[in-house]
Amino acid sequence: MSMPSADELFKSIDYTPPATGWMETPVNFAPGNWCYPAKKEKVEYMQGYLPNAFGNPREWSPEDADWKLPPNWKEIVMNGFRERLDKFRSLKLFMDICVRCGACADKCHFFIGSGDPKNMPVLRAELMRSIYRGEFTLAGKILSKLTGSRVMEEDVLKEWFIYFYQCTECRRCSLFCPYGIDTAEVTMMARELLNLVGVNTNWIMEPASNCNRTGNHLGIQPHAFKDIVDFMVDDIEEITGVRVKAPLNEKGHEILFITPSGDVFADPGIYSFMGYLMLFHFLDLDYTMSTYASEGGNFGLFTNNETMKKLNAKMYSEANRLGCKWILGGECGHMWRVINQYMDTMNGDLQGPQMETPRNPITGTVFHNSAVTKMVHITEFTADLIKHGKLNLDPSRNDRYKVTFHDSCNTSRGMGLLEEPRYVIKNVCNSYFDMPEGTIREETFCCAGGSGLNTEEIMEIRLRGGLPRGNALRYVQEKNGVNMMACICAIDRATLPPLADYWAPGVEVCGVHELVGNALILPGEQERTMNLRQESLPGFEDEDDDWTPPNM
Amino acid sequence: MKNNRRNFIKFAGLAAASLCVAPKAMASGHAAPVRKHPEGKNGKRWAMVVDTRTLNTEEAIAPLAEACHSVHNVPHIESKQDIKWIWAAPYEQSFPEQQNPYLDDAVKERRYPLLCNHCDNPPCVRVCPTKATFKRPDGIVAMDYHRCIGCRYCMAGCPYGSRSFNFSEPRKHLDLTKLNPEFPTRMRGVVEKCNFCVERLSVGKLPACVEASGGALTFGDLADPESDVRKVLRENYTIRRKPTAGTEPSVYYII
Amino acid sequence: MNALYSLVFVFILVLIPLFAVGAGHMEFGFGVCIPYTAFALFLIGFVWKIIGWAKSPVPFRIPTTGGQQLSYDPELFKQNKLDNPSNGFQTVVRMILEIFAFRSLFRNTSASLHETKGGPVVAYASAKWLWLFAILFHYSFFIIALRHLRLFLEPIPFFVKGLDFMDGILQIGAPVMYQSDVLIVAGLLFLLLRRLVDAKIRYISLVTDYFPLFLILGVALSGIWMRYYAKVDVVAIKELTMGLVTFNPHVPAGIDVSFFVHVFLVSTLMVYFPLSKLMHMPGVFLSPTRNMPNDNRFHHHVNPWNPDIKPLSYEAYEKDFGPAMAEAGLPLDNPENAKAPEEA
Amino acid sequence: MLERALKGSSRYWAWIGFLLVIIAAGGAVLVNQWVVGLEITDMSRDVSWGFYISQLTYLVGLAASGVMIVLPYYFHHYKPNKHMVIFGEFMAIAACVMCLLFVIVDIGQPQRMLNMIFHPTPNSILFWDMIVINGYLFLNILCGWVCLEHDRMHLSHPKWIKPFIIISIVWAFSIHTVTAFLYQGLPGRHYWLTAILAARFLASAFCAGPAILLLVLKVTEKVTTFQMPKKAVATLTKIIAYAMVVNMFFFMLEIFTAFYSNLPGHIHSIAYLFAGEHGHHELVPYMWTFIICAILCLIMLIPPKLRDNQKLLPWALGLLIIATWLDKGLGLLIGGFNPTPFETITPYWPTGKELMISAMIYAIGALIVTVLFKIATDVKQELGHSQALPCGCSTEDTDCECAGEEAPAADEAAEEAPAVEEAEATA
Amino acid sequence: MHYGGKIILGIVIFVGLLLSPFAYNAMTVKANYKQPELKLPANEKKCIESLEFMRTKHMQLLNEWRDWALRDGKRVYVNHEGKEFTISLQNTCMKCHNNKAEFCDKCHNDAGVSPYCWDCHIQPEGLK
Repeated sequence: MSMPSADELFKSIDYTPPATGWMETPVNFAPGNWCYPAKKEKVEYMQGYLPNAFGNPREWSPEDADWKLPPNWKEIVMNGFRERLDKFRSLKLFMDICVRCGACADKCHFFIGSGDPKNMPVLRAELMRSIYRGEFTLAGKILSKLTGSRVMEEDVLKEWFIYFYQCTECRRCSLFCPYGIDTAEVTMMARELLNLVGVNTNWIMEPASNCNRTGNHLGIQPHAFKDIVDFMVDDIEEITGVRVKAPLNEKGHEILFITPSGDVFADPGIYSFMGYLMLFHFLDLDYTMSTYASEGGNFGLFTNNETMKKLNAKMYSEANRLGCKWILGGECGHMWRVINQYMDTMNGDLQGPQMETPRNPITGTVFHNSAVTKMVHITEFTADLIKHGKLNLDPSRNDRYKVTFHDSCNTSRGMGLLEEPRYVIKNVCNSYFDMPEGTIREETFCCAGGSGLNTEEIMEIRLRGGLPRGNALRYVQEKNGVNMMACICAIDRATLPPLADYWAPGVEVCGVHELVGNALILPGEQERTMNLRQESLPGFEDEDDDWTPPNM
Repeated sequence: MKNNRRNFIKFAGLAAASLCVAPKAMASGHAAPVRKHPEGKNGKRWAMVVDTRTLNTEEAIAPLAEACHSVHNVPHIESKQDIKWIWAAPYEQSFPEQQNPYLDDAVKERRYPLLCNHCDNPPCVRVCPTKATFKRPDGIVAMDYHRCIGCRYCMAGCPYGSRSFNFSEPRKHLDLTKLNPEFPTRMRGVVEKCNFCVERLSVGKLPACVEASGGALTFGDLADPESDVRKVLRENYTIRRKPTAGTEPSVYYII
Repeated sequence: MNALYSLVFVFILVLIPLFAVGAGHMEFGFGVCIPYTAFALFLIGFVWKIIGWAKSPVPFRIPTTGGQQLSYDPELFKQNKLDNPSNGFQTVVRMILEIFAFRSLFRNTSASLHETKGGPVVAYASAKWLWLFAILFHYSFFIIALRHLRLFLEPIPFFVKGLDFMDGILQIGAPVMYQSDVLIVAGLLFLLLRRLVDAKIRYISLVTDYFPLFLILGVALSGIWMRYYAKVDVVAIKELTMGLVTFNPHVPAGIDVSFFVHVFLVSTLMVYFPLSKLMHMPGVFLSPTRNMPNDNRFHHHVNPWNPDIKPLSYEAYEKDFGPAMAEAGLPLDNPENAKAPEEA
Repeated sequence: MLERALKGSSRYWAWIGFLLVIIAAGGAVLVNQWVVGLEITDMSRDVSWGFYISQLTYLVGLAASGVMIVLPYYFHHYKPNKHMVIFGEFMAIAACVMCLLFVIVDIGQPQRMLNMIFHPTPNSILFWDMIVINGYLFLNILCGWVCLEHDRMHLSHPKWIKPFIIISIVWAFSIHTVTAFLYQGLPGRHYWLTAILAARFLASAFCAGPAILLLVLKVTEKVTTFQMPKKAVATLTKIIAYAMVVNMFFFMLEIFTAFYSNLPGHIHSIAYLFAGEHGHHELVPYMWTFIICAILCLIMLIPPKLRDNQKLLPWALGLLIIATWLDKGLGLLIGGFNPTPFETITPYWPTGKELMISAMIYAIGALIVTVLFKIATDVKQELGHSQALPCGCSTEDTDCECAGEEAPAADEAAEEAPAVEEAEATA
Repeated sequence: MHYGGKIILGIVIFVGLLLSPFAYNAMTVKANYKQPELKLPANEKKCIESLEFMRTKHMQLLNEWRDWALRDGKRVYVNHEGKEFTISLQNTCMKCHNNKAEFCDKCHNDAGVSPYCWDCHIQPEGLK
């Protein structure tokens, strides 16, 4: 499968809908349109823990005509649908009140980049709503097609699989909907139903099952985790001359630090991780990390409520075991959506008595806004330190970067964390430029790889969905010379580099705390000649570099 | 899909068109069932001649104004926002362009009744943005108070100061017990002026001021060479106000 | 096609009373029975539907956050209280703006692609026409509904009189033209044309999207026809309507058939309302992404069906990885686990 | 884009609030006028138009501010005006709205205003004035909005807008001409009955309009990051200076014609205004103030040294605005009605309530200008067009030498400062 | 029911508002509402046009009368029976219907109509 060039892809987008109605238009099941199905053993593993949430572990392929569904699959899906209508007012309401005004239609990055009408949020939800009307409403049963209703069939289920795994649950449509209908909510319900009959993707199931067993999505086992952290401590020493501490699984510390495991796995995430370690060392923070709760992210959010709850519960139970008073959370998007919207509701009762409202031990600031979750976002923490002048920063060390900031959908539309990271960036960098209005903050565009879609096999879909973000990025690249896009999301750090390479080649991606780590002057550090990526700092370029420093 | 849409639009268009046509088709039965009053005075060019030799004092003109204002329910307001249809004015206000220092004292000290000139070429009609002021076929410059928006452009346009605006509620300034019940008042916010008693002419009566003048005012049709006005004009030297304005007034003054 | 079906339906709905009353003289049925029934069905259906929604719990607090959250340091990071409310009051203000000003729709943009000299551009044009005409339509509808109280109340309260006067202030024609009549038709036509002209919207439009538009258009046009063309006998109609609201139903003579068409269309609308997307009217009040504050980090929210699911225990984890952990120097709770697992 | 007007500093909201208070207060007086009638004004049988219509006359001139920027840019490809165009157009929008509002508050039966459309009367100049002002309003909204929106979207202006821009430039001349015709064609009003009136209107509009715009933009520079290009300011000032010279020249032509011909009708109004007649001297001090202000501002505007002095410029513009306002917004109207058709004098002076209602309309105009300029400056800031540099120059000043070459790099980088404007082909 | 209190309150308010006309009339209207009875002229049995026509179209006729009389100068109306009437609200209509309060106002009040005729025209019972 060869990827078209950016120009070709752009030219291929056509917003004219097909001549056939959407119910009659067949779905393309060619490879590239779907993520690989979950491996049998992964489903079996999860089924062992959550028997009611997963069904029918098997080997199958979306390409085949026969998906090997259980014989009573229709009954399972319909019962599950009914059960969820009774459990979620949101679902019931969103099924009933959409007027199909179309305000959401061109707000979805997948629609903007593909022109596929089923990627209009309204139509994506209609895929489910048509079944709702046909199976659960009187008018729909009687008048059938006239009310846009249909009954559940295998083709419908297959269509669900394609399009509900072509939604990143970014909620941009919800922002524009006059009734606040949240397609993310609909997608979550659809995915729960699909999971009931064993229709799921491996890119989500494997991390979820890994996380249950090893404590993190990537399946890094505790000793390996320690090794990786030690490597990074070595790297930091090489760069700064300072050996930072990196406590793991230690009891009796005030703070438990949890970040997505993506940050210990690959660059550019690891540089952010190094940034965290340096910051904590600088502060001599009384903290620990955990290998058991070594994952901030939560692929359960992309699976079902049960898995989400199960994976999330580790955070509090580990804080209790280690005796931590509160939890500091690293840079992650959906991790924070879960923390902000679900964590306390789901698992608040797991908090031990030692936990208390977070208080910054350095500045004394009490984080009242996290009084029940007991979790503080690292940018909140760092911003507080900067405001109180507790950090010794040299922003010029980031001078090789002209930085912009990508708001991840989850922290912006599922939380509202907009200014804290910007404040941090502006204090550790000299050149900061926002991307155009309408593509940032609450109107930010998704990286098109969220909600478990950041897998290689659907790269074209991801790049199409990445068009709005990529185009905005390209604009600041050309206008302001931006060459670094900061973000506070581990999935962003994984998905944005290929997106940037494609739509705005030359722009790199980093976490905010990588920039903090660069600027932070550690006590007793050697003269810094390179940044965390081990690239030369201005003034310390190699001889073969033809750039001459002005003052020499 | 496309074809259906075209059909749909056609259908909707037909439906809409039939809705629009229907009332007109129903209404177009017969011409307006109206005609002129059989006793009404018919003229082609109504005009008035004022004999200032006999009618030339405040006291003489006052009853004329009284007759006019009471029959038309014209209020009297003690301010520069007064409403006047007919009133007395000295020579220099009436004929400012036709003065000389050695004018006969008698002429100079006379008072002249002023009213709308019902010009042949009325600037007020020209400037009115809604056709609320219009010229009838019989030469009378009439007003439709229902249509007047009160822009007062006609007042700026009139070179004779013949028009008044209802700055306030006219009924506030009227003796409500002495209204003429046969004629309406005006509402606040519209312009008004002398109407040459068009409502009286239509039933065969002469204008109220003419009736009250005891012959000092002559009223008639300029188009009829045998009419009283033509006779008077033939026999006397008359002038009109501001001839340079090119308005061709229909009110003549015998000096 | 969907539009055509809907139009035909509405035409049939017009024809029914036209024949039933015009030829069949079923004045009582169409003037009394049907309106009563429809009103009752409307009330019951409306309440039943809401109760149906209300029965489902709200397990999680999931507001869409459209702005800066309440920060630990509100001075440094100013909260966007309207778009990211953190308490009940702010949420109520957000809801009021949403319901009365269609605030989310006000944000609307329209995306388009352009190939320029400088490369591809994805442009987001400001697109407020939908907002504008939606506002015009809904407010006109609201004013018209209130104005109709003159037929249902005696004596007529001052606010209805005042509304009537203001709505006809431009003094056009006799009886004076209501501005809301013109605006509602303009609003409806825009909403309709938009569905027909914009290919995307046409693609998603169902019969159930066109039908209410045509039906309300039919209601408006029949009302306009009654007032300005048929010039029906309002006082006789008031006797009928007052009969309805005083439970003394009777049909006076001399009421034009157009009135029955109007009433029948309104009755249809009332019956249709609870069964349809028109329930967005009460629905917007219940929307869980808008009617809750974003306060989950500092206020406990209860999920009534919160399942009893526990994490994989640390004990099991340590048992699983104990030897490797011990080797790596990670502390163990249970030193036993450091031993390599015996073949069980 | 409108939503940009809903976000602003507390200073912005304080200003909006202040305007709303004035609007509310004036609105209350307007309700009073609607209830009791225009008796609350000092207008009379003889002076049938007053402050309201005179403000309409003056503000039509403000609408010209647009064309004096748009014309050089589109007809002469004068590049420095590029980023000023939108402000001219937006100012014209506010001016047209104020003009229309002044008509609405002036008429006695506003609820019937649509009669102007239901009974169109092409022989009435007021009908045409309605058409040209509404048309100019529409053209400016269309051109301004479409161009700004396309700028914001980083797209070149669409081709179809070009004809509308050309039409709007030509149209601009019509609004002054037609408004002058409103007065010019009335028999017996000697002060207005002059063929040069339309030309005088154009001349005074082309100096007063841009002068007000320039002052407002100077304020805009103070409260935003927007900075006018120096060349554009210099050119606009030159236009203002020449137009004022022409304006005063035309005025002297009137004086000459009246007094040399010695026609009483033509002399009377001027004599009343500048010397007083029949014991009425109400306007004499104002008219001489006009003359003095006009002379002073010309002294400050004609010599290039003084004209280019940016410290002095606001004062010169202020004097010019006072002079033209006294001439066109006060003297022209009252002098036209006096002497009356009876050769008498009926003094007129606006009442407090008239001024309150007028203040309301000016506040509405200011509100529109504030909101539109807020949107425009916001977009300019986002795009980095015409932004203030630390040295005080604008990013459009291609010959800025104040800070040397490194100026646009380091210093302003921390701010959301723009990069050097790329050599964009004109749309 | 989650948030049941608020929802019930909302339903009660909504239904209450919809039903309020029933309550309002129960309080104000004594018995059953009937169309107002108009005081008809004692000495004249026939209006210029039929009862049905006058009931529903008098406003249109008056508007036409206004233009015919004022703008066209034709002040005699010929009705469908060929009978002639002088066009005048005050001098023809109100001569028979000599009490505005007992005739015009009755229906207009009930229908909530406030025509602006009387801003200028003088009602037969005179002004106060």
